[in-house]
Amino acid sequence: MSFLESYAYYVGAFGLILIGLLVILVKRNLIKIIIGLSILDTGVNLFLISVGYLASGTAPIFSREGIDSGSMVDPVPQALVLTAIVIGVAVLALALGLAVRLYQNYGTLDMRKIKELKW
Amino acid sequence: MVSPVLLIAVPLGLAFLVPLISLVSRRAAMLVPVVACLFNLVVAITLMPGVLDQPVVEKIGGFPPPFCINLYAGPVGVLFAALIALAGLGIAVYAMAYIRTGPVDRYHLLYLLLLVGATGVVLTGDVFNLFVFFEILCISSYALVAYMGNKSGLEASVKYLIQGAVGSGLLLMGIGLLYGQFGTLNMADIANRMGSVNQVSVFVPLALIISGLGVEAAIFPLNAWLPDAHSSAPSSISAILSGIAIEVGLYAMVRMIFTVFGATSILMFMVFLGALTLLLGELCAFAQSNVKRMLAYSSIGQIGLILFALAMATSYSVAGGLFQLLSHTLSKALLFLAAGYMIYRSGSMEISSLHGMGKRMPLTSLAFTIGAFSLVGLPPFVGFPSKFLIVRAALARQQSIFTILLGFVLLGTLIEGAYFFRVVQAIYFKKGSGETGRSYAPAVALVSMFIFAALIIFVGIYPQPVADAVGSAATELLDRAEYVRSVLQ
Amino acid sequence: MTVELLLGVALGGALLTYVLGKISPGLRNAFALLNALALVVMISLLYGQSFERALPLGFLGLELSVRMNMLSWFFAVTILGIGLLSVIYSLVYMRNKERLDYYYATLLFINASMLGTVVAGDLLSFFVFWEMMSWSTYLLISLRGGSKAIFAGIKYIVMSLIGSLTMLVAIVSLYVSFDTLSITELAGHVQSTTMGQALFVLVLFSVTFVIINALWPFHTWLPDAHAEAVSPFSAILSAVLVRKGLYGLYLLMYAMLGFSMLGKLAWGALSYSNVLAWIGAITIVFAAFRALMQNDSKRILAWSTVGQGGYMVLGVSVATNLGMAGGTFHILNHCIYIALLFFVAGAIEYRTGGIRDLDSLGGLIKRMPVAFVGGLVGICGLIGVPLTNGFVSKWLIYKSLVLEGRPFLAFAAFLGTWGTILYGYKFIHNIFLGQLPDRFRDVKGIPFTMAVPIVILTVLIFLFGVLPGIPLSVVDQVGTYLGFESLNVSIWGIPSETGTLNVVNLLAALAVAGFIVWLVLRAIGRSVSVDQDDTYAAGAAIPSGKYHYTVGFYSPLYRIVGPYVRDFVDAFFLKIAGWTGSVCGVTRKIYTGFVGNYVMYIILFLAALIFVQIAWSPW
Amino acid sequence: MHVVWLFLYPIVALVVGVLFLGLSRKVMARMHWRYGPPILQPVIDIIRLFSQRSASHGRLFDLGIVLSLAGSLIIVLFLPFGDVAPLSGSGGLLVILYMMLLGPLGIALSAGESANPNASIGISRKLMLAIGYELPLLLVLLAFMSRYNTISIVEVVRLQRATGWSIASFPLVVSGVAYLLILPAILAIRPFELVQAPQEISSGPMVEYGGSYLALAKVQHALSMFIGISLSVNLLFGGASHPLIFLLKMLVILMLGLFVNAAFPRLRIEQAIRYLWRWPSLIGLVGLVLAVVIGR
Amino acid sequence: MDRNQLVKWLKAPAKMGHKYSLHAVYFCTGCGIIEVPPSITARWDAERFGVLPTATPRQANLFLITGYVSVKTLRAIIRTYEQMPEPKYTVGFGSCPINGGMYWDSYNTIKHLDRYIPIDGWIAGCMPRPEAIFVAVTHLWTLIDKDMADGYKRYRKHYAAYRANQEKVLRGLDWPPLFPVEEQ
Repeated sequence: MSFLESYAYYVGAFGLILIGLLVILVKRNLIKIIIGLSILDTGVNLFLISVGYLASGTAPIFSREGIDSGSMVDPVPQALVLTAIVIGVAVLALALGLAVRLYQNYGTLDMRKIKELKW
Repeated sequence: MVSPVLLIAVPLGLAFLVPLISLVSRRAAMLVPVVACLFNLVVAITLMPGVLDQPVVEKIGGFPPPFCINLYAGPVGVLFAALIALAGLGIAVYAMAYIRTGPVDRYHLLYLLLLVGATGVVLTGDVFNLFVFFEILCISSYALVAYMGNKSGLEASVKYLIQGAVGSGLLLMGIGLLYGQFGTLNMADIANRMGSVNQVSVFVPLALIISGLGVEAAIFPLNAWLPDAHSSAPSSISAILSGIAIEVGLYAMVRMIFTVFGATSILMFMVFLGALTLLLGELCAFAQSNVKRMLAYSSIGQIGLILFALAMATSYSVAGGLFQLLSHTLSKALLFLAAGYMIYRSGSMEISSLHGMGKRMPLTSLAFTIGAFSLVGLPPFVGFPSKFLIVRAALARQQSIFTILLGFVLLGTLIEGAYFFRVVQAIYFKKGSGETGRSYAPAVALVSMFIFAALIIFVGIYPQPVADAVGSAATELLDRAEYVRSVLQ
Repeated sequence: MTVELLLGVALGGALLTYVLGKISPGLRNAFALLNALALVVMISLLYGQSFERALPLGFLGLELSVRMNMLSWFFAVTILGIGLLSVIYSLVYMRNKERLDYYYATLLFINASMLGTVVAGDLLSFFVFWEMMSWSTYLLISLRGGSKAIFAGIKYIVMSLIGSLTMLVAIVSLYVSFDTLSITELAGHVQSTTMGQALFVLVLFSVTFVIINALWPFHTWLPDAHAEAVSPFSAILSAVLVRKGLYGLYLLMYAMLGFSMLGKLAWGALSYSNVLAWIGAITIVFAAFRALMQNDSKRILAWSTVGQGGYMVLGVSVATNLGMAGGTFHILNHCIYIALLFFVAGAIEYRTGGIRDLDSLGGLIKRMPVAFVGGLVGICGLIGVPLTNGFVSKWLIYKSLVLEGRPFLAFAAFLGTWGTILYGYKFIHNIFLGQLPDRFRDVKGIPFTMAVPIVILTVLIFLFGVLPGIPLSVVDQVGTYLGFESLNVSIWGIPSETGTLNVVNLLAALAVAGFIVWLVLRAIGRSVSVDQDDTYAAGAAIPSGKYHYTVGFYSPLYRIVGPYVRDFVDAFFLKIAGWTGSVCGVTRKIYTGFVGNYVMYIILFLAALIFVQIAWSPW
Repeated sequence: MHVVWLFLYPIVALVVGVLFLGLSRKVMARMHWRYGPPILQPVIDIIRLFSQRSASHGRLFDLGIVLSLAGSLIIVLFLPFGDVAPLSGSGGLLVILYMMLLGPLGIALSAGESANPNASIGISRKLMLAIGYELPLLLVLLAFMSRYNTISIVEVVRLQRATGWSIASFPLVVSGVAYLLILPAILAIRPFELVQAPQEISSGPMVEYGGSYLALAKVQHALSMFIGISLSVNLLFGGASHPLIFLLKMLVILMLGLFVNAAFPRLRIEQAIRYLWRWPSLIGLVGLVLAVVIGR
Repeated sequence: MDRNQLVKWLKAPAKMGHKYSLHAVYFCTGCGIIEVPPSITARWDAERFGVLPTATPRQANLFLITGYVSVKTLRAIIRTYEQMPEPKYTVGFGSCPINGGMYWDSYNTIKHLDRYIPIDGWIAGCMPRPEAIFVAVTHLWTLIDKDMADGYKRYRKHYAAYRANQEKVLRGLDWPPLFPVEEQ
């Protein structure tokens, strides 16, 4: 098994996380920052999934004889990810809602200009 | 025997009842958080004597612990639950009068959710469960910060949200890594297996989790959201954020370090971090002219002090840290509540607008003064015994590095004293401009402030019961083996 | 009669006064007076008793206790006595002022907490009462309002907070080492401690006590605080509160550490008591010259309080029975005359509409004779003119310094006295003598209740000055309690081979001589009374009340010493405070307001955490 | 005998003081190449003053001068005059030092009530001059006290009989020189006659004194002169075993003072303080250090 | 020089004192004052007569007005005279105080000083030599002996008239009357 094969998911996950962080760090537009958050979330979720993922693993159901528990895909991370997605969506929704209100108040979404609270 | 599940389940249920009740009567909806908190307080207090002897491990779904999500109601958990209920009760009473505009029913809903999240965090014995409750806490607080819908509230909320979301991403990643290594999410189980793996590989999740929780706990470089959020939120929310939310974050962090990871090598770093947080918080607070922002920075300083004490990891110091946490909750809540009505009357958050408040709002000013004195650590208020314990713990280490750090910590206290005394003087002795008529805060708000003030003085004079409770809580936090044993027995 | 009851009455009385004030001001005044009086009666019944008793209430597993002995009694009686007089004085002085309920309650509360510090039997309750005293004092200093008073308050509380924090560290370190805080038990344990720890504790404690006693490098809070507080409270501050620092030193140096330990703390000439003595000496001289430069009646008195503290410390640090008696007696004397002087300054302020500037007062002797006599006698006591109480205590201090072979310290003390003469006379002259400005033509004499404390204290100054044996016998018992050998005291003074003092002889001689001279003046000389303004000024009639010539009374001296006696310590502290402020201003700039920076902090923290962990202790 | 001296001694001091005044006027006149008044001229002045009808500015005006004179009268009792020292058992040098306050204090209070600007200036000068010469004087006295290890002046005199005059013994000679340098300031004669300074501030504190008040003030002045000289004789020149010898020694010192008085013009107050705080203080300090170091 | 007449002294010591202890205030108004310094210094030495300059009228009993008196200085002269303790003696020096002298027609000079304060003796001349002062002093002794130097008594007796004269020329005085002035 090559490196890429066994770590492809991890590389992807960390790639997404880093992209997300980069977007949050360098972008000024609130919407883009929120997109960055979303990418970060996705990366984390992908990471969680890949923790429990087994290439060519079976579903974690003893549906027939002879299925070894070692070859099953771990179901717990999937449950976790479901929860995490829900939470992520909630945050996203709240963030977008706030973004709309912020735009109404400030007339801009540039976070460099929204600096009334500082020091 | 009451079950600790009730502490979470009942408020959660009541939370979703709030919109329904408010259809019937808006006044009744206001009472829901009060009822929930009262209930929680009663439950926590009835649980208290029992858990001091033997922690209650509540197994959800009947599985034995490693396989189920369990609640662990030890002295720490119940103490925190009681504290959350108590602070929640006081602030809920206050909010009945204070929150008059906006979607009131949703305020109470979110407020209850926040409390549920906090209670869940302190009671749970499962790492992912902790994350979930943590998110409940965070999301409801994002929303509550923006409750007023004004410019600064929205801005603070967005910033809080972005940082919080990054933090929870890191936390979730840390949890994922933990799961990847141990294949379990149960804290006790992880703790049990901690010795069996390479310590370096454990360190990465530890760092991620500390950073993730540190955002909510507001330790030094991660706390940029706090002054914004605390100063822009409605005062009742500032009080609960300052009094509960960051403390809960700190609890989660300490629980992770002490119980789950047993990471003693990082403690020294945390001690320094605590002292640094304290000093920076106080320095920033000193330069503020906005009273709520000053209080917010002071919260950072207090968190630093608590972290300093907890990270020293002796039974005295942890007890002192927990005591300080309690005293900070009471004092800071009182300060925010008092400041809330003063700001409401004067229409400005500037300290200069509080001049002459001592005559205009005597009782509220008195409450503010008591809170300030307690926070500085003057006897006979509650801040004194906690500070006494911390100083004692630091000196009991008998190492010069701790004595020097203690010197810095006390320097922080001195700065804190300087700015609080300045505000107290402004309230009482500076001549206010404009109206001088005497006015009082609404009766319920005064009642809530009175509760806090009375507690501050009572515990300050007679700290023994609280000292006993925090003493056994400290034992629980420090004794990993006992924790593992009582969960996995 | 128990100490618990005493404390209870004191604390409860303070709270009850506030409550009664909401009902009726008259009731409140009567109750405050009654309470103060009751306390004085109770403390006088406790004379000579000695016991120690645990309080029913513990604190964090520590036993709290109260005790009564000669040392406590001595300080308690000064506190309660001055407290009573101050309340009497306040009745009229504070009339028509705002927030009287608050004023009386806080005043009584301060007295109660001061009482608590002196009867505390363990260091924890000592500390608790000490802190209560600190913050309640802070609450009263700024009562007058106005930027100066507020600045004074903040200056006081910050310095006092420094003191209490260092004391907390010292107390806790004792607790950690010996697991008890009872003073008597600690006294036994401390003997076995190492020199390093003893010094650590001693220095930390001393910082506190030096701050509250306002000795030289930490005196800066006092002039502001005393000058800006209302006069009856200034009297309390100056007369008794400041001297809690000395009580602490007594407790620490003699009751706890004892002589054997103190004797060990020395490296050649640099011993603890030597350093303390030199601090006292510097304080005396510095304060005397600073007081000389002042032009505000209460500020002069405040600086003199600083200076007199130096005398007491000199006496205490000499550590002979003579010096100790001098220091202790000086505490009592100082408390009497400085309270008197603050009352007088307050009376002037009251009648002239708040004027404290010495350049605009003058000639009030005919208008306010009682105040004049009080002020004159008080100043004489302050200077230490023979036949006033201050003379006897200063004599004891000088004598012990000379005989112990400390002539340089004695020199500082003497020089301070001469400074005192200069500013004391200025105080008298610029207020009471000289020309009466026109606007004070109709000034009335001081009201009865304000005159009562003034008269009582005036009489006391004379009484203790002529019959020093009365107070000295008490002082001697204090010394014996602290382990000094008893002093040979007689009612008229101190007999000894190296120089006797007999004050009664002095009085008799002065009285006879004075009588004869007076007779001569009356019998032979004929005199007519002329108006005060009928003076010779090169034949010109001085327009009365139009101008004032006491301005710059000592200006030639100012020109010489002025450049050297600036309060550079104060300037230094203020600079530090300003510097802290700018550091704060810079520090908070890290919260830039841009959310991207904040996220970067999080990531940097994560990186730093990993880096530190790897560099800190690699697994 | 003791009781007799108690009353006689002040009178002797008074007579001697007044005679010294007269003598000094006469001697000064001779030095000025004048004929000069009779030696008893001060007595005539005092008689004249008592017979005049004086103006009083108030009760303190009277009391102050009484206090001043009475104070000066009883200091005399503390100073050994030959073997006579009636009250020296009741207090030593410290008491004398403090009692020397009463004279100026009384005058200052009394003059202060008169509301005369010149009086105020004179008093302020007097006090400033006092702090000027007290600084070296204290150094000198402390050197004596630590050398002889006593604060009793009788003891000092007694010890000098055993060891010789202080001015002739080694460490104390330095202090003695310092003392002689400030003696004119203590006696308030030129160049330190700036308190009264008749040509400038109309005789300063005395400006409002007339008649009997001035008479008493003159007597007080004579007494303070006596005290200053007597103190120096006791401290520096070994006192005396007989009053007559004592008087002789005093006369010598007086003459020394008069020479200085006649030869020098008056200093300004700042010059006076600068002088007093510079050389005499420096020498006094050296003397004190020597006394402490060698005395041990 | 009858200084040694002890019997006389013992009889009236006060008179002796007044005679031989004449402490003088010199009122230096005009050119006459130039003669005073020689008289009190080594050349003539007034002190041997017991005459001593003083700085303040309170200490003095001899008032010497040396020179012309302008209206402005009259005010100071009256003030000074009234502040001298009794008994007190006044001597006018030179012709100006007597009758105005060379300023006889000046609008601003007092011609007859004795209309405003009582004068016990005059020294005539323009100007008199210092010896004249001593002549005046010895003459004054005689007058004192005979109780004829009674200017201060006259002043008291006729105070109302003096005060009226003073007020007339000075247009009001800014100090209260020395003696009670009854309505005449």
